[in-house]
Amino acid sequence: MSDLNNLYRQVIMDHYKNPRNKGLVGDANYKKFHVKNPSCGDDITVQTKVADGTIQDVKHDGTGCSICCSSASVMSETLMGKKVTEAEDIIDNYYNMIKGKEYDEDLDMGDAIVYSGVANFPARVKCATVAWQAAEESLKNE
Amino acid sequence: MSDLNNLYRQVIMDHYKNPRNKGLVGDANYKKFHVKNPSCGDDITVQTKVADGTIQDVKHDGTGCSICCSSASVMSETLMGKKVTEAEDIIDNYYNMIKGKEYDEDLDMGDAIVYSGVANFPARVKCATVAWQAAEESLKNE
Amino acid sequence: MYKKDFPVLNKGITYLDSGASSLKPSIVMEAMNDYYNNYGVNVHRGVYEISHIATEMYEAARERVAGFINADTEEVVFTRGASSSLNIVASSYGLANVNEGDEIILSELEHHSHLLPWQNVAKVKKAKLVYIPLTKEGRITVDNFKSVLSDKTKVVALTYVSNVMGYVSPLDEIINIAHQNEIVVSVDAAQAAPHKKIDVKKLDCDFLSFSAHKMCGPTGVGVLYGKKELLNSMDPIEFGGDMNDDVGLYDATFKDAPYKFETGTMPIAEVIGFKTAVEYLESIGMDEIQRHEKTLRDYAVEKMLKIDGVKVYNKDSETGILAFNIENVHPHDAASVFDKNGVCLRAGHHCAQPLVNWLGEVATLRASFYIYNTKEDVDKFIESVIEARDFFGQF
Amino acid sequence: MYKKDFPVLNKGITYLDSGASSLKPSIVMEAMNDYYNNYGVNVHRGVYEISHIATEMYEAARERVAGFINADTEEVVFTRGASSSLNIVASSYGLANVNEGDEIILSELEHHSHLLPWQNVAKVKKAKLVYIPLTKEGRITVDNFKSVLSDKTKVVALTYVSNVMGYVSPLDEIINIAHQNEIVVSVDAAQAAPHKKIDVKKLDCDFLSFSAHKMCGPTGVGVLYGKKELLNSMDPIEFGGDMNDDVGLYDATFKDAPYKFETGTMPIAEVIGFKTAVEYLESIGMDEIQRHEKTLRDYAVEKMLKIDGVKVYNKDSETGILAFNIENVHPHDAASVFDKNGVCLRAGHHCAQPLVNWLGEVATLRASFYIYNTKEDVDKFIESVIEARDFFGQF
Ligand SMILES: Cc1ncc(COP(=O)(O)O)c(C=O)c1O
Ligand SMILES: Cc1ncc(COP(=O)(O)O)c(C=O)c1O
Repeated sequence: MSDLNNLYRQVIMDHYKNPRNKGLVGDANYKKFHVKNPSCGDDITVQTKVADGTIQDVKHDGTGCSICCSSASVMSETLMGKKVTEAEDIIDNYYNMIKGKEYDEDLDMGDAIVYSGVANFPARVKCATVAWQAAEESLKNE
Repeated sequence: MSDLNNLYRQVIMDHYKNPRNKGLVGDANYKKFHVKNPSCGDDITVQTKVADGTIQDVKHDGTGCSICCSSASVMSETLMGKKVTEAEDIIDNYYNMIKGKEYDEDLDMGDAIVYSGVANFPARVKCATVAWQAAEESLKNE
Repeated sequence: MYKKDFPVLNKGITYLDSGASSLKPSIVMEAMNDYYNNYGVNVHRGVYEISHIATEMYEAARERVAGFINADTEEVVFTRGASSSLNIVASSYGLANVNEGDEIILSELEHHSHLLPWQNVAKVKKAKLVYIPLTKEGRITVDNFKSVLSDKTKVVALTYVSNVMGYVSPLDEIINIAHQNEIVVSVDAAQAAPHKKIDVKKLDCDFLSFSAHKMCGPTGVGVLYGKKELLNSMDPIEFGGDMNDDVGLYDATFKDAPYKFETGTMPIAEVIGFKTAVEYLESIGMDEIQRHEKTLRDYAVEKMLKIDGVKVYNKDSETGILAFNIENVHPHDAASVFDKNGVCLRAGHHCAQPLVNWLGEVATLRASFYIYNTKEDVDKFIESVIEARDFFGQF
Repeated sequence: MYKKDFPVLNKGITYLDSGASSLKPSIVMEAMNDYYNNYGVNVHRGVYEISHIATEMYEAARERVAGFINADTEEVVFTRGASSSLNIVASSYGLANVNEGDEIILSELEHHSHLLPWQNVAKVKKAKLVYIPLTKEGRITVDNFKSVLSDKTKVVALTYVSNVMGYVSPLDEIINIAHQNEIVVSVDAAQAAPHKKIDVKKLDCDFLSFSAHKMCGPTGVGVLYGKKELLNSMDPIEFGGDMNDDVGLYDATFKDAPYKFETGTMPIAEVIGFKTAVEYLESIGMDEIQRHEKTLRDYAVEKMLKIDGVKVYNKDSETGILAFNIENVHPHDAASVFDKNGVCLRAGHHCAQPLVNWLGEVATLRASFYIYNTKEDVDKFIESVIEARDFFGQF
């Protein structure tokens, strides 16, 4: 069971059951992006508000498995307050970690680090990146 | 060269260069059938006139390789004057011979017997049967 | 017993995703290698020996596959797969014969590949899609079919076996009634052909579509069966080499079926491998295959019903498909427990979103059994079900 | 030098019919066997390890094949073969964008698979087919293209390399002119992709179609390249599993290209084998392949021109295709002499009836050279030419 325990850390299940920053807002200062994985029903929308090159707020909503939904919550916490350029580095680093590539272990990724176990379940990489892709797109051209 | 000499007998080439019963007639007593092999351009039309269950006349026209055109000429001579039922037997026997199956060597097939070498060139079976198929169809329901 | 014929199973996995694609026995790969290694050339056009052999093998496959469903040889069109076959029916027959205001009867059990082509016909021709109400269990019944039949019905498009529920549709009677009303019936047999004997003459369907890859055959090839008069009355939807008689600059004439639907170089190796697959299945016997699957399924259902926290959607299904979920566990999460244990099954909407919606879910788990599965596979599967329930129960 | 890679050549035949289909090197069969034996399951949908591997391999093949023609990955649609690709262009782009009175420019060099789809568009949309006059030699020229260009021209559909004459069309300039006039260009690269380097970005074509089986790859798979904006602007022509986003009872949304054109289970093993074929060709080098073919062809032409009673139709062609006839001998008769000697070549109209008519013949002989052919093959071929001439000369 060690692999499974590695994938489903307590903190992941906690974010799944008690998501932070969940729920979209009707504010034109937010940019919004929607990503879905139709074959499994993962469906996440992310909103970001940026001012002076810094992420002021991140919101998310959607449905999906625990990896997908929790990672939206974790992502929102991780990126909140970061500079956009920092966020981009974190996103790249996160993708590398998830895909089992080399990544910078010293970069502060907050709770996102707990998703490192996904690398052993390649079929779940998509689940763990849907929300991050939405964030990445939402931050584009900021 | 023995195989080739077996395929291209003198009599075949003679029927090719000097076809018998060639040219269609505009007579409503004839039935007509057209068969073609589009991939190589073989294109044969056969006309048959039957009275009292006996083939009174066979005409043919068309274009194609020597095996195809000569076999139309040979077919016309072979079937001429035969009862339709006899003709059907000959046609079946001819197909068997061409395809290298067992056939009745005692059945009188006239010059058609010279096509036995086709069995060694399976890719030419179609050429050797186009005219006979047209005859078979033309004789149907007689 | 048949496990040893399937090289993938040497890896020690428990393969329960045959509904998506079956594994292939070695002899199928051998038949294709034989083609590529010994006479791997084009068909229908060459005037040399190995091209002739390839042509004969290709046409012998057509004869064999026709025999498998008791069709006439010229009623078997080879296609890229069931999805292509189903699209030909809708695009060629459907677009030409369905008119404004006409009705097309289908069911929420349809696979997207049978649903979307008719959605397109309905849109283009302003026709109406009419769904047979399903029973509580999710079944099509003859009575419910009759309840939506009208004098506007032009086409009935139904699956023979549902790929989510495994139910066998009562097609004999439905087709009979349809024909009394001069309605044409397209049957999606993608999940039927691998698992039960089909006799198109007895069934009397107008069209029937299936894929080789779900029945021990290669990827890249499928069949469209159509009644001869129907196929010959239809326009081709792909135009090109080999399907024509005479080609001029502005006009061309086409061959008769099946050739007019087979354009360009066909999947030759695949058709040849398909023949071997059909021979393999027939050597076991379709009735034996069906019996074997049913035995495994019944064994699995019996065990599943005893497990708390598990929901089985199709406990009375007559074929080897088990649709279920673990309560409070997203199917994708559960799937990783199965994956970790080498149990391969499917989580998702199975290309049948309307049905999964009908079930009130976003996704389900599906285990599907085939000839190479055993009771030990079921036991491993059941263990993983319990492990998944317990693992996620702890949070 | 490469002969040993191709098992069919162990049979001692002289294979000169690569224009119809190339032989396949063992590594291509090995790649497909590896799929079937080790991870032979469906793609895109499974949540278990080997399904994920299959998906990665399938998508890696797309990337590799895209690289082969310098396309972006999402511009490569896998199809059943070139004929299917060419039909998608005509049926999806053509039927939607060509209107009554519009003109479609093509040439008498087109293969039926590029001609007939546009004949259909012209008929359905009451558009006009306009043929580029060929030079005495049978070539397309830029000037002759300009002579038929008009403000009604909507589409140009041309072959890159003629499958009968082997001529390379001057596409760079034609495409440039077409684009200045906002005309879309569909290129049939079935005979180009196996034999020369193609760079779609440099060529700037809008669509480009080719088949794996002519370039050392398996049967059953081909490519439609299309510019991203064009593909995304087009409607799918097959509907079903995997090409959609959301499916409701009466409506559905589709994925972006390439996926919206890939419906149902694709030819997975074949796509994977195709990747290996492309790698094989690139390991030799496309320029080297072209050089090798040209050397053999020049050697053959030199010898042919010295033989009395032989007619060569394309003595100055720049690729490895030799079109010829033996005077007073029907090509089918000649072919049996070649067959007897184990020399495999083609006799017929090569799915290009308009061109064979243009040549004033009912059929021609065609020898086509590829990377595995040698000078000895040419010598054997020449011997058979002489033997055929002499044999039939005796009657
Ligand atoms: C020039 C050309 N275009 C198109 C095709 C059709 O390719 P396929 O038969 O693989 O669909 C061919 C091959 O026959 C060809 O030579
Ligand atoms: C019921 C049903 N119909 C159609 C299809 C489509 O078959 P394919 O993907 O082989 O085209 C499938 C398989 O996914 C199926 O299960």
